[in-house]
Amino acid sequence: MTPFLEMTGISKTFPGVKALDHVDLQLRAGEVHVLAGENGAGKSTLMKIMTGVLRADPGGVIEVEGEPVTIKDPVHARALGISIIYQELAVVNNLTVAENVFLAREPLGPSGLIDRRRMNAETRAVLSELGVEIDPEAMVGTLSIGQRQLIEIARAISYRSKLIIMDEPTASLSHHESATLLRMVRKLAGQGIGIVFISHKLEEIFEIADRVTVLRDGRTVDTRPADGMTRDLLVRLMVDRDLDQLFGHHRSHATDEVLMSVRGLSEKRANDEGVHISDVSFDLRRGEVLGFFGLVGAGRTEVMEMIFGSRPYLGEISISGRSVRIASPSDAIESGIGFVTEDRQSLGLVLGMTVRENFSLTHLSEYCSFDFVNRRRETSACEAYIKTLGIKTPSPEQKVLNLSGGNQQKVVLAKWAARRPRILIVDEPTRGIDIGAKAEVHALLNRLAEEGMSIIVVSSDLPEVLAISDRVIVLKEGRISGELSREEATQEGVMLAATG
Amino acid sequence: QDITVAVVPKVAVPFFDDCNTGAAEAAKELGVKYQWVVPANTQGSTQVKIIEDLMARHVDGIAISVNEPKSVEGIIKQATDAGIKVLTFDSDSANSGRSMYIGTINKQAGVTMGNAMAEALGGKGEVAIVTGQLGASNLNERIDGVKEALQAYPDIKIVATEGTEDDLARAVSVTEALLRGHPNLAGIFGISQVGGPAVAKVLAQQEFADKKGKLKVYAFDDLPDTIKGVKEGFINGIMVQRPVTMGKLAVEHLVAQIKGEETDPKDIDTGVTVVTADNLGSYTK
Amino acid sequence: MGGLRYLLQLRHMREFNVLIALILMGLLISLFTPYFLTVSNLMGVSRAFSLTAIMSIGMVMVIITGGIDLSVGSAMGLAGLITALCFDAGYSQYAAVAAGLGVGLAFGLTNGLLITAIGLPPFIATLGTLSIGRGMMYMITHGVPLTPNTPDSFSVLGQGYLGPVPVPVVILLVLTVIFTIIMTRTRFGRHVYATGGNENAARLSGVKVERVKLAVYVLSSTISALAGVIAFSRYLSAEPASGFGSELEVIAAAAIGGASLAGGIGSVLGAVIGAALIGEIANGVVLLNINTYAQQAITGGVILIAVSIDVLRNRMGGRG
Amino acid sequence: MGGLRYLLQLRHMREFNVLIALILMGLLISLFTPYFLTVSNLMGVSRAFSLTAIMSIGMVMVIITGGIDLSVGSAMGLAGLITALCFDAGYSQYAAVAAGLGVGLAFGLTNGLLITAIGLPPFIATLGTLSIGRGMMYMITHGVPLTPNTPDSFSVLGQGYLGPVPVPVVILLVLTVIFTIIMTRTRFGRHVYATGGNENAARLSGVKVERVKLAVYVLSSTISALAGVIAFSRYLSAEPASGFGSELEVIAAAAIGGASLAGGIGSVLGAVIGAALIGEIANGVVLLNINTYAQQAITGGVILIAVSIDVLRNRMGGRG
Ligand SMILES: Nc1ncnc2c1ncn2[C@@H]1O[C@H](COP(=O)(O)OP(=O)(O)OP(=O)(O)O)[C@@H](O)[C@H]1O
Ligand SMILES: Nc1ncnc2c1ncn2[C@@H]1O[C@H](COP(=O)(O)OP(=O)(O)OP(=O)(O)O)[C@@H](O)[C@H]1O
Ligand SMILES: [Mg+2]
Ligand SMILES: [Mg+2]
Repeated sequence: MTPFLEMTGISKTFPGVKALDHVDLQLRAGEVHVLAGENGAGKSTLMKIMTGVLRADPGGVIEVEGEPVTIKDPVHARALGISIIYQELAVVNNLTVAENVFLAREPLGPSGLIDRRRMNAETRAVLSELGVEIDPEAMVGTLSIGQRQLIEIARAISYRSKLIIMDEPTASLSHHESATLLRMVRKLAGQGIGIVFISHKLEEIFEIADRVTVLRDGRTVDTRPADGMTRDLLVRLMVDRDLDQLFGHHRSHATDEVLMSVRGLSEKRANDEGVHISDVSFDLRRGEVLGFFGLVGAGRTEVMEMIFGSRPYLGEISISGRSVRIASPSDAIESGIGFVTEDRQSLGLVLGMTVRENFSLTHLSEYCSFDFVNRRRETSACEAYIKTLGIKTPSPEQKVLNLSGGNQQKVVLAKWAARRPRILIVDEPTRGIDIGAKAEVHALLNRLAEEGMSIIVVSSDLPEVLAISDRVIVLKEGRISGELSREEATQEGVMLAATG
Repeated sequence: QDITVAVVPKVAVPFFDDCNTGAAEAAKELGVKYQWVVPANTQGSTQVKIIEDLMARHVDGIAISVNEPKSVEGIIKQATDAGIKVLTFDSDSANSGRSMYIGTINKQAGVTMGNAMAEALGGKGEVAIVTGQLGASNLNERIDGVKEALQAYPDIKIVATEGTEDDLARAVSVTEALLRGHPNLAGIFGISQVGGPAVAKVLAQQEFADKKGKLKVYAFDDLPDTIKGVKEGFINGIMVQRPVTMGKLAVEHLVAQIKGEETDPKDIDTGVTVVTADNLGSYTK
Repeated sequence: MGGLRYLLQLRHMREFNVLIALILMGLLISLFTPYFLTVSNLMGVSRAFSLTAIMSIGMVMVIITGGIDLSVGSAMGLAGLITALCFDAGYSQYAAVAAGLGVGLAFGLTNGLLITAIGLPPFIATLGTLSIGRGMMYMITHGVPLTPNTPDSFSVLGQGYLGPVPVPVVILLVLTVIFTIIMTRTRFGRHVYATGGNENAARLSGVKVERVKLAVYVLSSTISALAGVIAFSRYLSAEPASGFGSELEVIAAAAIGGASLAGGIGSVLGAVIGAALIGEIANGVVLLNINTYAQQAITGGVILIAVSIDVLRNRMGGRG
Repeated sequence: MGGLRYLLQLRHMREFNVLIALILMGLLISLFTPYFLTVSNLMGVSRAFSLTAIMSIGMVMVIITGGIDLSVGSAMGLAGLITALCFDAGYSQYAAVAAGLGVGLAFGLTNGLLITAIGLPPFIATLGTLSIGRGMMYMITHGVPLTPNTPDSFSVLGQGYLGPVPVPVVILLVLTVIFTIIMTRTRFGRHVYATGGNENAARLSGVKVERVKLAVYVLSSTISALAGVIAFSRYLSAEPASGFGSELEVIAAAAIGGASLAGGIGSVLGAVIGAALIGEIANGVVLLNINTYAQQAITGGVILIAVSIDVLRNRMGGRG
């Protein structure tokens, strides 16, 4: 049978970067085709070419159902039956959920005006198919990253396309939502719809894939059926290393000294929408890695925003025994706190600035004499981190906008790690990071803890939380619903606290 | 030889269009090259830039209606030193060393206007002043003249002075508000060119029908709508200057100075005419 | 960050706040003068601000897409002038009005194409057409107003009444209703908000962003041209300086009414109320017989205070 | 998609492109008139645009933070006026100049606090202070220019020469160098770009965004006040309308020089060259004896063409 879509000899060159180099890919109807590969391998670029966002270098051929086509833009792609969930969110914050889902194909009533009732009802239907409850009339700007991701998924599904591309759809979802999504994907494939699924999560890949294609440095390494593929083999194909080489063993560096203590943290004013953070209390010890787990929307990010001063709070925070009032992020930073935000594009990075400029923004004064920036020192510090974290960029002078998603994430981590705060909060630190780099990040966090830094890890990736935390706090609907030591913390125990 | 003269008005308004007509005619008759340069705004600095540019162009003579007397002093001296003949018309810069001034004395015109109003009111009543740009010196001189004349009439009270930025729409709404806020208003001075048309249009409205004839109105400049206002009885009189004459004289005297025919120029007062329904058809500019 | 979430929630409330500012200001003025709260004054004030308000309807749509239109004053002035020229040349009133509106269309297409096809920043593109329009008015008039003869039926547009309500105010109300519906209930309106909210996301979703932008500039210019035709019908004199400098006031109206120059946020109703607030203050300072030299300073100060209170109220009353 | 990336890559090139436009325009003008390319004309032109250019240095920093400053003309005018008042009252020239610059400081603090502490949109805040400043000038002068006696040493600022170069041009050059260094080499400059590039991300990285904004508004107003003092020294007359309407030209200079009103992008050098281009065109139309009524239209058209070519050139030459 002819594949639904076939790409042959696709190349793509950016200034200074050869992102794709004669890549071939065949996609069949009804199959789940996983695309894997390390950060910057070219996965997103390939997908953007498939949907007409980018134009491939001359020479390659794309055939849809046997017909050669030149895909002009995403609208054209959709007309050909291809829709996509972008890796970076592409939602409009000032429109409602339903308006986003139906953007550019709003249902019209008999009067020619938008039929809101129908639009809202259909949105609610798609969302409930996904097993999520989000008000179709909520402004998207008021939702959390995970919820926005779900909206994009709902939108792509509602197009009823023949091929749906999902570029890291589960990166900001917790296991619970991911599981629902994977079921959905299976169902769609069962209906004869082709799925391209990009992910860095091994469990998922093996759970869902019919076939796997691995890209490395812009080339196709291999395409194989998922049956007969092992984890070790996949990791070796992706990063050219062995799995057990990757993750070292956890060693705790926690001391008994309480560095920060949080008491009765609550929402400043009653909030009609979303969860109400109430009475969150915990201690953080020097050198400790404290995990925070919860389902999407449990309020973890909100708690961290309160501690970091970007959200008003009630309650008390004390650091080294002294009570502090944190009214702004700069207060928090002065108190020795750092914060890797989950939303890297809108909160973590100045996209128009270079890697170097983003990197040094948190600790620029270290490279300054009399306010003048010593660019040589700044550059060499930046290069050191590029090397440690394996950030794939032609130079520190590249605009972060031009980096792949995972590499952008690494820049956010680097800019905070380099500042060496006493307390580092990382919210979804490995979101979109490949398995090799994830090991690097874990090692980095461990090293920082060893140096005496206290770390709070918020993650929806339960295995990750379990692997690196000394202790796990579980949040449910804005309250602490469980606190488990490393020994007590099992998959089942944590999940029970999060959902039960 | 080739003679080039440039004439620089204050801004693009009908008054100066008439000047241009007179000046262009004279230039044609005398066979000299003629350049008409209108500043984009009424700031002194803009005219300074224009004179600089004209000096760079090596014109032989410049006639200018000055927006701001002091700021052009330096540049006029420089131009004169460079051998360019400079005279002022309509609005003077007395200390600039210009060769002569041709025009009306604005303050005098204001006095004439004030006296005409006082007479029409029989020496008592509330009056208001509607002017144009608050910063325009010629308008301020006219207002000074009006006030000076009214000092002789203690029963005439100036209850308001309003600026309009020479915008008709603004002038109309300001005039409406004036009439509503001062029900006893007996007279309006239209100090700038928008005053006449604005008052005439407001009085033509049904709401103010009872004011017609009772409200005394004096205005400046003979715009078509102002003339129409006089014809229809909304406006009692217009102060009309002689812009065409000014333009003509300016060019004639410049050329005479350049040719060396005129060596000792003297200021010329071109005067104003009070145009009323009686002499509407017979005045000259 | 709370910031964005927060702003978004207010979107629907902003008009309400400005309305309250408008009413309070009215009460304040009438405390000091009996002449403010009369039917004839209120109608007069409405007629006076109706032109700014009409233009602000077009402007707010442009602003919502994240753009700006500095050429509204020129489009207005030139449209009035061309209408007058047509009357002067003896064309029928329909032809004259059509020609005036045609000027708006030409302005809008020029702005829109410079911005979408060539890619000029809106500020530069519309500043260019502002100058060109203004220059053309001077070339045509040489600074002399044009006062052609016009039939009485034409003056109805600017001078007529519907009951006690001046026709320009009626037109304003009709346009407000139409464009409020367009912006809130139609596909086009949603696309305008989407374009300003996140241009890339909108484009990727299939919104024809370029077409949306072109459309708002054409609408803005054409609406301004309509304002110009109404102004001409009201004064029956096409002034060479008509509309000069009005762009700042029109933009201010939209911004006071809650529109954000960053795009994505704003409403037609808010802009109209913003224009009303400015008009009310302008009327107030004359009625209260405030020294003319101080009027501008007071107007500026009052607007600052009104908007500050509005902003602070929102901040306090907002969410936690 | 490509749009943003694209613009960003050009950031460092934009000045270069505008410079080329400037040079080509100069060559074009000198094809038709021998009077353009003379030292005295070029110096005269430079002095004429130097004030706009100086103000554009402050403006471009505000624009890079994503803000706008409409009050520059008022700050300039009022600063000149207060300087004149001080001379009038017999204070020393140092006191007079200090008072003038103090006006700028007051403007800047007011703008900055309205924007950062109260949270007004920059457009509204600076439009308010624009009106207040203008109104204060009328209240002080009652429309009559102030022409106090001043010592000769004071006139050097506006009228003097350093060799063949007018002093205002020297001041412009010095400021250009200083602020180029500040914007490209210092922490403050980096924070200005970061604030405009992504305010939230900058704040979360510890940049004191509010302080940065306050600083750029204070700088912008103070630089404009300096321009006002220079202007007064040049004309020795403080006019009530001085600086009126100059905000659009100053913003245009920054935008022509590559600054994006969305923030994050722009350069001091670009803004200065943008001001030079505008000044050159203004000089050209007079030298070429172009019909005076057409000048404004032609200036607008030429700017549009110059910037369009610049934009198109970039697009072609850009990336694949
Ligand atoms: N516009 C651009 N300009 C320059 N380089 C680019 C651009 N877009 C992508 N790249 C480069 O192309 C390479 C491939 O990027 P791509 O986003 O496809 O990676 P990816 O496989 O999706 O990685 P990730 O897993 O991190 O999402 C990277 O090195 C990236 O830096
Ligand atoms: N300003 C706000 N207004 C309304 N709702 C809000 C606001 N801030 C947060 N919420 C809601 O509060 C809930 C908690 O959000 P938060 O981002 O803290 O959750 P989370 O546990 O970090 O989950 P996620 O994985 O989605 O980030 C969400 O439902 C979100 O929509
Ligand atoms: Mg990717
Ligand atoms: Mg979260």
